Amino acid sequence: MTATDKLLIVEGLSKAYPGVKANDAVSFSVAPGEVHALLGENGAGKSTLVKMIYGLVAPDQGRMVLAGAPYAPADPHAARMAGVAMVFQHFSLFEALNVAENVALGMENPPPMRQLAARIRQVSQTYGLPLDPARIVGDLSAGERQRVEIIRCLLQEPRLLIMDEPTSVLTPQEVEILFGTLRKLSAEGTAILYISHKLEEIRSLCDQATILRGGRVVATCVPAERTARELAEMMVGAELKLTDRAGRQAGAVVLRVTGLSLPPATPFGPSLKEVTFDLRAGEVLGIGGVAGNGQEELLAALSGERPGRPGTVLLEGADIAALGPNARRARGLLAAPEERLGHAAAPDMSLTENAILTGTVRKPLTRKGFLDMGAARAFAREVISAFDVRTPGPEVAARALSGGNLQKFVIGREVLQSPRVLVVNQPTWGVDAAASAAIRQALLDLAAQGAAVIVISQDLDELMEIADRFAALNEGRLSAPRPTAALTLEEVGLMLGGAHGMKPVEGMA
Amino acid sequence: MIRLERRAVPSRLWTVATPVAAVLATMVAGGILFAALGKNPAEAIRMIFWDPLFGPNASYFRGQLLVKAGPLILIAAGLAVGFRAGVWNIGAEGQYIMGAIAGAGVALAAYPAESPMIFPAMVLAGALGGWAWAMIPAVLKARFGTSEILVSLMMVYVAQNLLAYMAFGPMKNPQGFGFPGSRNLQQYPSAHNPELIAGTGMHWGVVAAFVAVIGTYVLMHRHIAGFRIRVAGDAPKAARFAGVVPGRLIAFCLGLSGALAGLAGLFEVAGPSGQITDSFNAGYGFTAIIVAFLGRLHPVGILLAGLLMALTYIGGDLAQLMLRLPAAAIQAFQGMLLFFLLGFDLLTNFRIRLGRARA
Amino acid sequence: MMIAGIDIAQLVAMLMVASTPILLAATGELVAEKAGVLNLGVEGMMIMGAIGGFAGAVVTGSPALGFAAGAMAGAGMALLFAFLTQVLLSNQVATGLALTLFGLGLSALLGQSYQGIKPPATEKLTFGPLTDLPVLGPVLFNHDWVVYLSLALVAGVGLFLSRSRAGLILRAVGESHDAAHALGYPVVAVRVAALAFGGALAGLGGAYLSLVRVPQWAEGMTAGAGWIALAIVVFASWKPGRVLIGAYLFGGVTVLQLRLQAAGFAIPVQLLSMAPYLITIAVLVIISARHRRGAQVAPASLGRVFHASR
Amino acid sequence: QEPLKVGFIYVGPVGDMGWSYQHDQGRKAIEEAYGDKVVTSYVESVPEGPDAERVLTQMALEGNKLIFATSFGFMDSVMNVAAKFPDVKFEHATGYKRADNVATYDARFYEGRAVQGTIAGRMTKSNKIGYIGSFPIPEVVQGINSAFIHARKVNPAVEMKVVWAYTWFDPAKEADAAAALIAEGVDVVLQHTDSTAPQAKAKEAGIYSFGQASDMEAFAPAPRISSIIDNWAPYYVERVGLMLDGKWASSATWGGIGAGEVQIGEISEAVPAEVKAEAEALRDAIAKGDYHPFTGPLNKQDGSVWLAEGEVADDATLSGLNFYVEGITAELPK
Ligand SMILES: Nc1ncnc2c1ncn2[C@@H]1O[C@H](COP(=O)(O)OP(=O)(O)OP(=O)(O)O)[C@@H](O)[C@H]1O
Ligand SMILES: Nc1ncnc2c1ncn2[C@@H]1O[C@H](COP(=O)(O)OP(=O)(O)OP(=O)(O)O)[C@@H](O)[C@H]1O
Ligand SMILES: [Mg+2]
Ligand SMILES: [Mg+2]
Repeated sequence: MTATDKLLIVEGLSKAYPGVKANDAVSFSVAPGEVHALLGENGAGKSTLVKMIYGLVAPDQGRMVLAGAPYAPADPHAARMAGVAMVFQHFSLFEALNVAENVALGMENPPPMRQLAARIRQVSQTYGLPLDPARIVGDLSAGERQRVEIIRCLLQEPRLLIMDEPTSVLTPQEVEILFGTLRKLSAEGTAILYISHKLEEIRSLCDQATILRGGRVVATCVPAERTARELAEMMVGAELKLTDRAGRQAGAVVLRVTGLSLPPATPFGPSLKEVTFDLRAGEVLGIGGVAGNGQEELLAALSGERPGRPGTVLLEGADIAALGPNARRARGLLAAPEERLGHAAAPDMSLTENAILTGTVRKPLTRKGFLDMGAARAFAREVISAFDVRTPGPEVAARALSGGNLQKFVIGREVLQSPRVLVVNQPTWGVDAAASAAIRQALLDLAAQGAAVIVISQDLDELMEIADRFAALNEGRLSAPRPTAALTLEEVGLMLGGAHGMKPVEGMA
Repeated sequence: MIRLERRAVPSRLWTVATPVAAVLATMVAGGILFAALGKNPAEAIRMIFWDPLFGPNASYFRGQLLVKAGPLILIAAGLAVGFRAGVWNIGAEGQYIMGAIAGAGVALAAYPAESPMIFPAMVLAGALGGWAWAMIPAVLKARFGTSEILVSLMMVYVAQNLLAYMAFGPMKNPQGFGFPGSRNLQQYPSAHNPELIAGTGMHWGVVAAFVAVIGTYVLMHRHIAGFRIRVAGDAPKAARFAGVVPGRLIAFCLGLSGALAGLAGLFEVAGPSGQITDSFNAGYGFTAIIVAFLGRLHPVGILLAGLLMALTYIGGDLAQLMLRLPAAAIQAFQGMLLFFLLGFDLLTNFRIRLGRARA
Repeated sequence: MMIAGIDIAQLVAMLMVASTPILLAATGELVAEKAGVLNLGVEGMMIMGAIGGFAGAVVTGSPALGFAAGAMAGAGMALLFAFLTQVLLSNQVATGLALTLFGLGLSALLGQSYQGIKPPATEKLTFGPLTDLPVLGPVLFNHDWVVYLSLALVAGVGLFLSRSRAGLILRAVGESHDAAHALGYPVVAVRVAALAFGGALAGLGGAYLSLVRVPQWAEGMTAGAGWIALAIVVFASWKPGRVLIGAYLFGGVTVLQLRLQAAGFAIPVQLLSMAPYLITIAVLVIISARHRRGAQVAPASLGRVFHASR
Repeated sequence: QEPLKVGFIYVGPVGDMGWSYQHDQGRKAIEEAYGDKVVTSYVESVPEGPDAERVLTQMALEGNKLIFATSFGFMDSVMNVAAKFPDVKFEHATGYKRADNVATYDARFYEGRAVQGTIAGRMTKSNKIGYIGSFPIPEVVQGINSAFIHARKVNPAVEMKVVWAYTWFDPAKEADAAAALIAEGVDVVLQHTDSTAPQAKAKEAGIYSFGQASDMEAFAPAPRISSIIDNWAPYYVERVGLMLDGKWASSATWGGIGAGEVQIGEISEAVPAEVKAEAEALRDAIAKGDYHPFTGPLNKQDGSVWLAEGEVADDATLSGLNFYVEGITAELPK
């Protein structure tokens, strides 16, 4: 192809932040109708690159050409005027505003509200992403929010659509719908820049891929021609280890949950309804389900953040339902919530302090209530080295870590406290392939040592890979767990879709 | 173009240097203001910052510095604990008043009996008075989610009316010829909070302020309880995850700051002030909020900020007296000082870069 | 209409005048808070508006120009606040308190030559025979233009926030400055504008005090009105219509207690003086108890510092 | 010879146009009277309590030999500081504690209120006069009683409405208080608070009012039909003179119209000539000492006898006055 066939040409784009070159002379191009993947580990510079294309970050060096004309957007308005639209990695939505208002904010010249509402209905139907324009975004599920972002872009009829990790919060069905939409757009001539850590998706969707490492372009390829493993190894620049799930034996029941119910925390939030299951030492229980079906609530109920009715949660025979998080930690029940920044870790505190956050109950990090900063620092260092957390040191604030690295720290912090039971929610959300593998391995190793692990995740592949038994959470109800080995994909789909009529049964051996 | 770049770790150098730079900048800007008013700026600045510390009558003023700074530091130390947890007690002024009323109430009820138990009882009552007043917003917040900012602020006005009622009614000095105001506790030995060492200005309230500084330092920076309080301010969800119960946190923070404000009121009414009058409260509760922030919510910072504030009050009065600077000019000058201190703080957390033009 | 010997229409007319300064200031503060900025310096902006408006009116002889000057003085103070909090990223609570301190001092300094002077009168609007209507006449058709302006501003701000694109952007900035920034909206510029508008209204409220309600310049004459305005914004759960209710309720209770005294009711006066505050707390508790399980009412980014690196 | 240094401490700003302003006028009169024989200085807006004590000490340390403390609430601070500086003379306004180096002074404002009450009683058409009180302290209660007694004297049908503002200075609240009284049908407003807000309200309503503390001529001829002016200059000039002559001694001074401490501001042309003459006659009688505003027969509010026919209230009772006279229907807050 000649340069003129290209929609977007990026030449030598560089951007430095204090201490890092986020992008270093990055060049690539995208043709109209092409679905182009940007691949790379956490912190490789993907988001920075697309933010420059969207006018949100000003490049230090380099130039861009869009549809044959020099392109240097001063801000996202200019980018949108030029036909570039973007779906962000972290939602850029306003929870207190309704869908139509959120869409209007992402458009350059939105029609009057009533007309806009009609168009949202119409376009969302055409693309199979139905949306009610009057609903408040704060009440929507993650998948529905994603739709709002996508509709917002589609209404602008962009020439180039940028999607930064759009599928990390979607169910398989939702992913299918999204891909249908993207293929349709691409057929209509829209170019798509697609960032994801889910390599199988990339292989099925993308025409071309540019691979970044440490801010530089290290390779380009046609993803369909490579295996996921090859892609991952190109990203990391080294060979990838496979997770090893050998050598585990289910032991005695350590956690018994019976009839656990929890009222919703917010008016439209999900409640837990009669959740019942058993968990044995040495096993990994995978809990799947579409986001917003009670995952957060289940974690809160198990971690002790929201105590329940007496008798509903028994740890090794003792009733712990009324106990708070620290009392449960003392007995060996640990947890790692989904939201790493703000829930599992305090953003402005150092890693040492974040080690104290949950570590003080089981580790001697305090003496008579007084902090032992030396011990805390040592524990933080231990987590950092054992889990290969890339950070200058334990004094760095949590917010300065990349998502994957912080996630490794959070999981590591709990694992190294030798829990009897560990509950994790979305352990590899937005985390790159290498780090995800490391986290999964750590969970498996923990189980191998005799601990019981609950993994709540929306990533079915992940659950199939590491879980011994699988249960689905649907509208706050948990289906009866079933061994993963004997499970077909169809059955899983059925369970996820709401195993109505399937009564929760006592856990199977 | 000027850009701000966030530092990964706050600069230690600038943490120390910004207050100094801010004070210097205030001297320049304030000097211009004073010159515009036709006063000698150098002399005015010297009166405000130098003379109270090292001038001819410094030995007296240094003691007064403690008297003035004591309540400010005592209140601010408590407020800062709450502020770090994201609990906004704006009503310390009311808690200060209630501490004074409760403490003085004990003394007036006991009058004229003399007993070594009276003063300790007053201290207890003062702390309880402030605590109880602060528990009103705390309970409403925990129970109904009512904004503690607003309720604690409204309670100041209620306390002020209650103070007037006390001064004109139940606590009026029966030997005061019908004039408002209670008996003077300075003349009631068992209830008096005297100067501990003559001429130093040191009284129990100042001692309490130092204890509060040390106590809150240990709590916030050495103890797990304070650690959890800081987490609550930084990330409320993470705090709950770490076992913090929001209702208890609110009650603790408001209760502590209320009790310390109440103590400040008690020591003031039993000591330097001496009596309950309708104008007994001189705005310490509000000024302490500024002191807390100037001290960056850190106990040691608060100690220094309280002393600096006190210095500008004392030096300001001196400048009025000697140079006929209007009180308003002093107030505007204090405002400037705060602006510069707050504005310069930027340098602690950010680096200023002269950015390149974009490519 | 008389209740317990008190003419209700007259009481309402009185409370409208008494409430106008806090209504104006609270409406302005609402706009600033909707944009995500907590400016506790309302008192300082009001008092600067009071002296600015007074001096402006006395110097020019025109109350209208005086009000304009008052609004400008308030806006100027707000811009100072904006510079500190939006550019230098200072803490909003502390900066607001400092702004109040500074405003009280500076206004006293500027006002020294305006003491004991009578300002030009702000005329009441006449509505001909309407003014003489029973009940409605004194309530609706017998005020100066600022009272009507304040009502128009409440309605205007309400419409602006709920209907206009600019209002939508302003709310978006207050809800999530990060998302607004990601979409390319100039967060700092929007906030500065909202602050300036809020300051202008606070200044207008201050000018109303010194030009109509009192009318006289005196040091410290706002006497806490700015704090009440702040309280009313929370009370109103950030809704313009409820700001009107809150301001009139507060003004009403204040006026009523004096009115009851004048009518000779033997009610303990201190208790009555506390009444506006206690009633405000009571209403607040009722509102928040109702909202307990409801959506977050405060703008989500309120008081948070925004810094975008490019 | 060194000039005599004289210090003043004010509770409010000198620009309050009321209490502190009038004391500062007195200070200026000293400078005018003695030229370079004196140097005066002042500190304004000093809160009562430890701040006052500190400022008084500052003044003494800086060499002031005569210090005027111009608010009641400074009383105990004055006593404390005076004990530490026996060579410095203190003058405390409106207080009752004295020492060898502490004198007290006050003004018989109730004498002026008597004149105002007379005019008010004559001017009212609705027979309702209003009084805005600051705080229920003896000085204010004296004023209310005196105004009422003399209004009744010239107009037996007169009624008085009292509103307590619980502030010396809050223009907005004073305006509201005036409006409340006006709504109650009052057509003459007296006040014992410091701002001109009530005058402005009175003007709006087309009724009469009296200035307070200073002349407030901006509001003359109507609604301000006269004023009661605090004039501290004669006293201050006299006391400084004694200091200069080395003859200062502690004393308790309670001057009134006769001593020039209380002045009746010009009675405006809105007041009919015969009323004006009547008021001026009363003023002159009080000034000469021929008449005391609290002369029996006077009953207390509850109907019990306070002063028998011809009996005159003694200063001790007056300075602690805590009841209304018969005829006032309002209740005195306790
Ligand atoms: N605003 C910023 N200030 C400082 N450093 C930044 C900033 N934004 C990004 N960086 C740094 O630039 C590098 C590239 O970050 P970027 O967000 O582009 O990575 P990414 O490839 O999108 O990662 P992920 O897969 O986690 O989304 C990282 O080292 C990151 O820490
Ligand atoms: N000021 C900063 N200093 C250091 N690291 C930063 C800073 N800001 C961001 N980072 C890091 O850079 C990475 C990217 O941050 P950023 O806020 O750009 O998020 P992102 O996920 O890349 O954005 P997007 O939502 O646009 O995909 C994160 O890992 C974050 O921790
Ligand atoms: Mg990214
Ligand atoms: Mg990222």
